[in-house]
Amino acid sequence: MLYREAGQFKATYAEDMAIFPIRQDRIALAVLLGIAFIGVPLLATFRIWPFGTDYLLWAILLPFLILALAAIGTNILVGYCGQISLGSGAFMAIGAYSAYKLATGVHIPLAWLGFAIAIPPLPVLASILLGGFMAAGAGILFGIPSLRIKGLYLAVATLAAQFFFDWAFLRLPWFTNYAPSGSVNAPELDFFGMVVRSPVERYLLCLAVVTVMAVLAKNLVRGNLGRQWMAIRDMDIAAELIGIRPLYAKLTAFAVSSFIIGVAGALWAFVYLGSWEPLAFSIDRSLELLFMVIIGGLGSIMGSFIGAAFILIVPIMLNVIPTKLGLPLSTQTITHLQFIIFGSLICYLLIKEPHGFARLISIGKEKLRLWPFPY
Amino acid sequence: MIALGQFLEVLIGGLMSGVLYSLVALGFVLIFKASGVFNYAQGAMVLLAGLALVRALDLLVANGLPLWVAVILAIGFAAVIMAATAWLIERFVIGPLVNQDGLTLFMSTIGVTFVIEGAAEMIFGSDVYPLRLFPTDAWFLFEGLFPGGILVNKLDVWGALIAGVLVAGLAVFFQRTKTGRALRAVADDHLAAHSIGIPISWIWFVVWLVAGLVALVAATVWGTKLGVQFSITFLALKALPVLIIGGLTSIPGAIVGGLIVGAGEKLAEVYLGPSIGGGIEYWFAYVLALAVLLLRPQGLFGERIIERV
Amino acid sequence: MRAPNANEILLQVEGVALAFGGVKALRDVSFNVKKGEIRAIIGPNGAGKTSMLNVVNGFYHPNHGAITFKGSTRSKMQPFEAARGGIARTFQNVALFKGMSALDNIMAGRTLKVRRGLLWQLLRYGPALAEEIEHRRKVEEIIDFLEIETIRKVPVGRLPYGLQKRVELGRALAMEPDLLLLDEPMAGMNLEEKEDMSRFIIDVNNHYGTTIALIEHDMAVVMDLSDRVAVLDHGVKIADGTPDEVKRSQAVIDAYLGVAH
Amino acid sequence: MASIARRLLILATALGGAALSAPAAAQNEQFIPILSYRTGPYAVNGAPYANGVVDYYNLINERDGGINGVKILIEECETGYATDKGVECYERLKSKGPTGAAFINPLSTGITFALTEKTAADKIPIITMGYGRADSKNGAVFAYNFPLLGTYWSAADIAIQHVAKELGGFDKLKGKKISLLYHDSPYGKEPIPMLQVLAQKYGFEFTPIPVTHPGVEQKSQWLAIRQHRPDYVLVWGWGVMNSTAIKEAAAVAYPRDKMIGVWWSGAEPDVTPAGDQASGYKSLMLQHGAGKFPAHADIEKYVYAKGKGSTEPGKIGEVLYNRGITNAMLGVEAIRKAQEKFGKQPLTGEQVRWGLENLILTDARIKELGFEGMLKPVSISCSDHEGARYGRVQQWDGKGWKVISDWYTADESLIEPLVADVSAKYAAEKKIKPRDCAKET
Repeated sequence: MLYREAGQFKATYAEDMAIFPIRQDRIALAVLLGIAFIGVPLLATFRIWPFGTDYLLWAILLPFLILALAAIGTNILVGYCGQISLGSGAFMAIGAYSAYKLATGVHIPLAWLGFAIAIPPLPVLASILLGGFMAAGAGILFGIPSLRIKGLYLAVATLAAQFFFDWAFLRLPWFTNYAPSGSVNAPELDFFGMVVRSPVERYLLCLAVVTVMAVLAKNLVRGNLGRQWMAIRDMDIAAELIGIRPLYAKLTAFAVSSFIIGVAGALWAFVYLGSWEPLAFSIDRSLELLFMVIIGGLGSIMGSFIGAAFILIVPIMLNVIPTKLGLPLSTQTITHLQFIIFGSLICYLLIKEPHGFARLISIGKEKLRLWPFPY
Repeated sequence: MIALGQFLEVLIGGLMSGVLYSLVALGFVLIFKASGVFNYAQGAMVLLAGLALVRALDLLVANGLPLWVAVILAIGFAAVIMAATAWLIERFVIGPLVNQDGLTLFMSTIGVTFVIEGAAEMIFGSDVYPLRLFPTDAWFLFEGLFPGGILVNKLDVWGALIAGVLVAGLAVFFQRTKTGRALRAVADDHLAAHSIGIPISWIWFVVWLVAGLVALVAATVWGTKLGVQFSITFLALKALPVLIIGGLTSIPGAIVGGLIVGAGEKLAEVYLGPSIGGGIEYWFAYVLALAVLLLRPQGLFGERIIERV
Repeated sequence: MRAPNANEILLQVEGVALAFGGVKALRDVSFNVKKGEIRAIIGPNGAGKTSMLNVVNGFYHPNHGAITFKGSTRSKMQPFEAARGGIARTFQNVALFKGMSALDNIMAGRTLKVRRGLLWQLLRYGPALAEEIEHRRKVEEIIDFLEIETIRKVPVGRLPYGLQKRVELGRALAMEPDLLLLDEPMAGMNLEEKEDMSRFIIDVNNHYGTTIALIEHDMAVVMDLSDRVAVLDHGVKIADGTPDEVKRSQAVIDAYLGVAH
Repeated sequence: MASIARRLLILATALGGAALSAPAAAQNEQFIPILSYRTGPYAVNGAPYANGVVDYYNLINERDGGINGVKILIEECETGYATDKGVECYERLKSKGPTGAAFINPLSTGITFALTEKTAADKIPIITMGYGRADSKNGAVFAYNFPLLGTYWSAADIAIQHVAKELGGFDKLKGKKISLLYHDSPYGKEPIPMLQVLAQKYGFEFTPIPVTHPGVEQKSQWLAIRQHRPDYVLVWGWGVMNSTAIKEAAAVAYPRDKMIGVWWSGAEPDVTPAGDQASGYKSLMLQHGAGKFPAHADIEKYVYAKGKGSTEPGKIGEVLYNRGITNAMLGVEAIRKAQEKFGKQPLTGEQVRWGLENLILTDARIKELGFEGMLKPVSISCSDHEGARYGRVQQWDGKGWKVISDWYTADESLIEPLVADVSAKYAAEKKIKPRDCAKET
């Protein structure tokens, strides 16, 4: 199939404004979604290669989907709005712990007022979404400094959120329902009577959530709000002079970004880990998400997926390949090599294409459009 | 009187450990000042320098060299390793990334961090290596005045002395030497450096080298405190609030920031911690940094950010 | 529309003074802009022209003086408030959003006209989509008007300077402003580009009836274009009137020739 | 959704989908995954342990040709002590080999928590010798968790018993101040409920003091200790936190012999960085201490002499190395026990679980295995997945560890109610119906 847009005329602005204006792209996307929604579950159910074991689903696809979602959230803030955040891990944690509290029932005794706030345990889906909203609230709060603090100073300031919430969920026993170890267990994943247990079911749940949220996020970034964010990112002074309020633009970016990251955090805790502690959302997670959006492409929803795949899978590959090849290396050496190669790879990519995989793909597409002619 | 003695003890201890953070923060400042790179790898560089130093030292001592000769040789060896690292980073990472935005450069230094951590542990080993260059016991001052006296750790005092010497040395370097002056020029304007006839790649190499040597100095103190081991890399995260409070471009700022962070977090931990659960010093330093930034977005000593249309 | 309505004053600047530290950028400057006219403010380098524009659209807050726009008086406000009031502007050194396409840059200029909020934009369905298409239609009109159809999807960072200036004008027009401030719209252009830009400015004034206040360094260009010209030198207004009057003013000739005061 | 998947599965079988699945390899190998951490902040302690584990499996293969002829196949996976990487490693290795993983041994309390539910679903036992969740002693609820030889609740009780002995009796505990300096993670928090119970019972004042991961900065904690002057400080640290605690204690002149570490805070890497300052420091022993026993002689003869050893010969017999071989031995013996019932062939995790639950090691058998002096008898059952709760105390004299106490046995009457309470909560939360241990054989 040739990659050409000749002959594909757009009669309306609506057509021109579609996510994938070129027919071949739409076909490719349909195939991909078909594989993801139908192909993978079928293969996994029948245990056909490469889904003979749960490994691919459990250890690759599930974390990939959830981290891709968190990367989309991070990308909205960092890539679209230009506000560097090292606190994504904390917002994942807020989503996770809020969802946990809501799903197990909230009880806040307000003794000095003479009453208590009591919320009965909520259904899982509601808890996860409300977890996102709690993260959005915290995002707005920690976004306020961004009106004054910029660039790398802001990045370090967001670490305040990271370390504060790390501490809060570790230290304040209320958040963990007074579990002696501080480790908490996700409630049963009951969705309107359907209980999600097996890896395939978990995968489908995450896939559905990620697909819906990716489409909604795409809608936002290609609409007016997205243009406001990018305007703030590219030149905040000029943005103000065309009537964009920095307060509104930045705080919506923080809110939307934190909401998505919060939902991702709740999924990570409930669907992937099942039992977790604050270390699951540490500064390392924040840095990992930042890598995903930079390697994938700042300001690209698709890039977030590619970045997530790269950052998640490459270290695993580097770890598995020497064993598969039967190289006589110790685990220790393999891990050290994995660090060295992964670090070098990141530097190499940043040098080769500072705008990430998304830019590589769009360049590739432009070339493909002209192929076989050089220009 | 007991309460006052205890307060002074915590305050002094905090100020001292703050200076130890400053040792790491100084490396950050040097690189940021000269090349606008926010160098996350500074913690890893301390690990590398420490490992090179302690492994060489152990080897030389085992071969029967007198301790002082071994120490000098080992420091020389570690300095060579840091020079090689600086050259490699300039040649293969920072050089090719010139003119990229701050975020890309920052992320590339995280890549560098992975490489250094992997390589350092692969070459020099991943065990814990004790280093004893300075005394680690304590003085008890004013025992007549306060029961039990005020505890001051000797290592902290050494650290403070070394930090003082280091800052003075850097000041001389920047004010009196040709390269130092060129570094200051390059900090203001990359083209200006070109015009005074010093290649930018050479200047950046020197900056990374100086930061590497600062890392080596930090490694002697921190290695004595903790033993040289992987956990030293976590110092990068303790140095960040110091850096932010002082301002990314100010050498005195790194010291003052260290004092504020050290005293603030220790006092908070000892006096505020018990009532809200303890372990608050990690985030307290960052909240302190955030508060300073809200008042002065460029840190206490940072250069003012001017916006133009 | 070329005939200004002599009676209706859109913008009145009254006794504005502005200082940065010890440097006095503006000293007691007063002038007005009438509805529908093309008003120029000229002066040699460092005369305080850009500072004047920055005061008008709220980026600088004057130390003294008042500004009356569309009948309401104030001494300071935020830039986005000025934008909401109907003041648009371009910049001396193009201030486009470099990472966005020409189309998106101009679409961003529609921000104040967007009615559907976050939730509707999230769904991008029904009324929200209809609104987006309506804005797109308006923007395409501007694109046609400025003759930049072929570059609409190109990231502006890749465009030549002359085209960037045009896109920037398009973004300002997309705001449908009452008052359009142009900061040296022809700076750094060759003769042909200057002629094009002059034509666009006059067309904008004619076609949309937009009141325009422009700053220029180069006197010659302005004289053919403007209805009235004010001249600033060292932060002081030294002349004001029709192009012909200004040209004859001795103070202006001295300022431009550099005669010592 | 569950029912849909099940229907699809039935459909698949009906269509003969089973034919598509790969035929089970007929190799005579028992696969055992090893989750280790040889890099990162905790490598210092993780590596010697992993070396012991690997060496013991190699010994079984080299000396005995496997367990009753079934060779042990191992694969290591680096977790870096990170929970998510631990989960990935588990998923990667759980179905390797002809019958899948025999059991899993994560060497991290955090990973143990994350895997507890997964291993139960996959029917793979999770052995957490001397760590893990203390409530999982209750095999009726935690069918697949085996916190062998001692939980942190046992450890806490033994530590207090030793303090009481040093003071001259339990009645002397009254009014004393005991602080717990702990790694702020599930690992460090586990002993707290038990210590609270003990504090109430014996009337001592208990103060928990958290140390933030990884524990390089403890100045404020120790200044607080200097001001508070507790009679004893219990140390629940891991990695760099242990040696830093000892150094800071020395700096504030807190007597090292009033510090008692848990058995994860009492190995060579914990004391050597502190040099002379560590002299006098005490720690619990998970039964064994440092030193060489007949099993070590075999390892040196059959593994190291053939050049297949995984560490420097000088490190054989270190505390964590010994813990590694003990852990591996218990796993091997569980498989041997299971082979009695299921045949001398590669076994599934479910079968090994039976072996673990019925494992009994007598003194005679321990001697036969070459572990005499390292270990007391072990007897695991459905209601007791811990199998033994003995401990001793050792002291560092500047050169080596010296055993300074007799054997203590943790007080079950105190621990049992807590176990019953917490595990019942877990069962309710996870909707697990506890097994009736009376009916298990």
